Amino acid sequence: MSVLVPVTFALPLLAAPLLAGAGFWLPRRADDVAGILAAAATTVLAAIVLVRSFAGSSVYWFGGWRPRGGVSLGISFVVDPLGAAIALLTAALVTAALVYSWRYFDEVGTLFHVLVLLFLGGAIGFSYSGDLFNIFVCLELTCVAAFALTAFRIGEEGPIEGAFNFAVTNTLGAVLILFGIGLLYGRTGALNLAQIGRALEGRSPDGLVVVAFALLVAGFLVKAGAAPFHFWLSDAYAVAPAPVCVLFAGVMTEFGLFGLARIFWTVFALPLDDAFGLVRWTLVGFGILTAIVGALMSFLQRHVKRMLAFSSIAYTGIFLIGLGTLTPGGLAAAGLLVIAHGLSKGALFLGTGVMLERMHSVDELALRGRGRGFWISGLTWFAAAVALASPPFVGGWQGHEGLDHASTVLGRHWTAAFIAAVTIVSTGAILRAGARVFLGWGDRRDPLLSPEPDEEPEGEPERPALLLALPAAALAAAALAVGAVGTLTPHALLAAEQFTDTRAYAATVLEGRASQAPRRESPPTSAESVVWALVATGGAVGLAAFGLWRRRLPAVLRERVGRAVVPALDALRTVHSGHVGDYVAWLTFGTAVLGGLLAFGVLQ
Amino acid sequence: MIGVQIAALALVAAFGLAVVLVQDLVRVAMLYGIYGLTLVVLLVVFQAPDVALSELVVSMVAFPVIVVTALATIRRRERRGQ
Amino acid sequence: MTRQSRVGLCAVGLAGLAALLAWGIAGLEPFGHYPGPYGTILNAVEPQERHAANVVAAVVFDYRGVDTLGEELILFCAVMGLAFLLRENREENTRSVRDRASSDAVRAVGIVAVPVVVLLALDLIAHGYITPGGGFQGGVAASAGLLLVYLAGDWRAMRRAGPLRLVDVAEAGGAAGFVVVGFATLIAGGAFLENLLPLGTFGKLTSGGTIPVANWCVGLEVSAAFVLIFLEFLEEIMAERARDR
Amino acid sequence: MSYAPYAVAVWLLLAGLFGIVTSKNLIHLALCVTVAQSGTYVLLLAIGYREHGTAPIFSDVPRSRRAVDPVVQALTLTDIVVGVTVAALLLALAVKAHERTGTLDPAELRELRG
Repeated sequence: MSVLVPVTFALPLLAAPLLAGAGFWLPRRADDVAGILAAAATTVLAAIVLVRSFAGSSVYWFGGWRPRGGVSLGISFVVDPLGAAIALLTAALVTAALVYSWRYFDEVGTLFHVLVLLFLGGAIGFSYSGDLFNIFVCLELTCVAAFALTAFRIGEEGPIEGAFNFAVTNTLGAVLILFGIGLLYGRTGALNLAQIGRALEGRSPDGLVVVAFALLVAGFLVKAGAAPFHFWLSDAYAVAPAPVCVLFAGVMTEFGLFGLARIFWTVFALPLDDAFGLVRWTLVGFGILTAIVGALMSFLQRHVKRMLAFSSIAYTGIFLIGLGTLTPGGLAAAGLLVIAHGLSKGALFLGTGVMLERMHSVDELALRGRGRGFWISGLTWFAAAVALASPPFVGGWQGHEGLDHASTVLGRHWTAAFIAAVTIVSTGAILRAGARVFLGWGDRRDPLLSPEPDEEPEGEPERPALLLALPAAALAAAALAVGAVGTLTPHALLAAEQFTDTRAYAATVLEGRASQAPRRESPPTSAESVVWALVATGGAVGLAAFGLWRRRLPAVLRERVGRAVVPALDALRTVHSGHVGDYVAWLTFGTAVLGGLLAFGVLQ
Repeated sequence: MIGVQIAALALVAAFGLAVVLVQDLVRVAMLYGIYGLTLVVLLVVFQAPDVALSELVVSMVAFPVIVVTALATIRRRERRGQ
Repeated sequence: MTRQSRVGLCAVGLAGLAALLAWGIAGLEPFGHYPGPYGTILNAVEPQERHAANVVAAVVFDYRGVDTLGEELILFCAVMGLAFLLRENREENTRSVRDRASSDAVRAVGIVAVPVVVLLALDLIAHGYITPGGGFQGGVAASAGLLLVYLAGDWRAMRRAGPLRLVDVAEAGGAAGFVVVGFATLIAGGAFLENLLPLGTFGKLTSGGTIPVANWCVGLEVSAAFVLIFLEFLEEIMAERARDR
Repeated sequence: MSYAPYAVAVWLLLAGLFGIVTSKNLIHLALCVTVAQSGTYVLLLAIGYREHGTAPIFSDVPRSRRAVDPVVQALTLTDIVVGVTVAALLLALAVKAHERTGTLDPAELRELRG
């Protein structure tokens, strides 16, 4: 069993340089085939690792350096179901992206395949790793691959700027993480997560621990795209090629949250035991801010990819609320939502690829009615949007339901109402765009939406229609179906229990004592959850209709509401300035606020 | 802590600030080279010869080549633009 | 945001961050009092266990070899990324340029300097686990030497002859080589990147087991990677020169 | 005085951040990123330093010398490689942005507003 773990990690990392070295001599299409095969093989391995991980976490020591007397000398991979699931999701999405990009990147030979495989290898290492610095290295590997992938269409201004902003902010996020690592190393003399956790346990947290935690959280929130660290994300997603966006929206921002959860539950959960309430409200607070900013901004976009990017930010906020409950239930719910969201956003981003390739624009207003003939893509679009809206037993339903249960620690009613509102706004934007493009509904002009500079996408390769439509349809179908898979919730709960058991984790890593979390039954479906899910779905449809036919409302009403709302929305819009200096100023400010909140609570 | 370490730290802090404050590209490029060297000195007095060598080759070979070629490309382009 | 408000926001943030970080570093041991245990233990056990005189090299290539594997792949990834970004639409532009970069004097200096630099670099790589240095440091130095070859010679002609392809392959080979070492140890029945070779005599070039192998893979990868990075940037100037005409 | 090295590390981070925010030039901005990053080198090596310690390179097996921490040095080596690769990517992007728009000023590169 244990051999599978390093092989899953190293296989894409071996395939990438081999493909790069041999690419020149490979016959046409062989690079596509080889890339897909490597990704598919990794997916199979990751699936096996996931299935086995439910029997208990397994530890793999690289170089055979086992810990001595509780001191780790080498680097360990600690595979638990949650990490294994993230790795599997990444591998599956990478495979889908490679299939979709068949012949897409012909002009750059094997480079795209190589970069995506490196992204995958880094992601797997990141999900499995049990070593703080190794987590940093693997995350950097995925990020460097992502910087380059973002800027693929280098002939245009947008991608260069998007990639530059992305690279600067994320590198600074990495610097914050590294400062946190340095502080922890200075205190504990350890890099192994379990060992650091042990060393910090039992002492009340002082400035060093709090600041290290704040820096690590800030760094991971930059990677996750939480407000006010989120500016890079909408820039990068708006300009990256569609198959790359699938990876970004599906897993990359989730890495940030996963890293946050990982370090919290392995290192900080015990020392910050008394400050749980404060950490919880800080994380939830950032989650709420992120969800509001993301949802509103997504509704204001006419650039469809940018709209989806902001919608992803809104979901980052929801995930952060789930994770921020600091309960296994909340973590499980966030995980379930990540799966449904990743699949449906993947389908939607591939849909924008169809728009760009077949309709030569991603401007919602310019595309009005131009998608009428593309009925598979249209159906896919609406299916994915419904999966996001999550009516009962569809799409992200189990995640929403789980979040309802978990949010009792926050005050259940407002959380459910808030999440429904965010779903309504962000899904409403997606439905509105779909109705305008694929059905030709709604007005031709809408002054509320952000003006788009005229950008003529360069000649995209014309590829077979089915090749474009089918991967998206498959992802959307999977997204719809996950809501109905009944065994998903208990498995997620089990995974979350295992993930959050700090002491068992340390014992497994440092003493090799295997442990298994007790199986938990999923709580029964409550009528309230069903009602909120129906409200969210119905509301999204209603809001989409409002967005389409807003101008048919009575003029008095429009002016009244407009006068109150539009200035606020414009202010929010101007904050997203595209200026990298602004982004870094926000990053600095956000880190200080985050640290201040945590420090304030611990001092109390 | 010994005097040479304090001196190296002061140099690093000063040249780091200089790189950040000066906006003229040619001057920044030169200051950045000096900053790299002060870091090398600091790494040596921190008993990290491996790291110092790394920083040395990076700041004496890699960065100059990249920064100078980038500046040359831009300058050539600007000259044509005028 | 206006410039003033941006700087203002940043100033508030920086002040907060400064206070925060000051509070954080106040919890560290005073300078010079490293508490351990990680490094202390490694310093104590490494010479017996791995026979490499340079403990840092043993940490880099063995104890924390996976980090270095990731690091090499980050470098590899950056080179692939640069090629991905910069190679597009460039070939046609630069093909017409004939190289006039080097005068005879430059060429003469280059011819003398190249072997010196390359030999120094190889020495730096070779002794990396005995004295300071190693694959990365030596690799960058070697790339400087190879760059001189390109600059001193007619590098456009050399490109046509195909060395760039060779450098590509060397880079990929170096990156793959490190991973192959890992797979080889797995196949031989050890843990990934576990040392299965004889350790040799302390302080000799034959010491260290797998460390020299990984070290040379890194050296190859790094020197090729930096040559490629430099060339990508130089090509940009060439493209500008072509446009000047 | 014994906290000065840590303070310098913090100083470099803050100076780098300030430089990025105020920079009027993408190439300068990329160099400021590396300045912020070099703060981590100073921090890590300062943490691993031991008074009167020598470099962790030994000439013989049985030794009684006191050596500084080799681990932080290994971490810093990795960090330097990451730093130079990111800087190379940023500079390449800056050159491309200039080619495309004729400017290096981030205030004039505002394709991605709103």
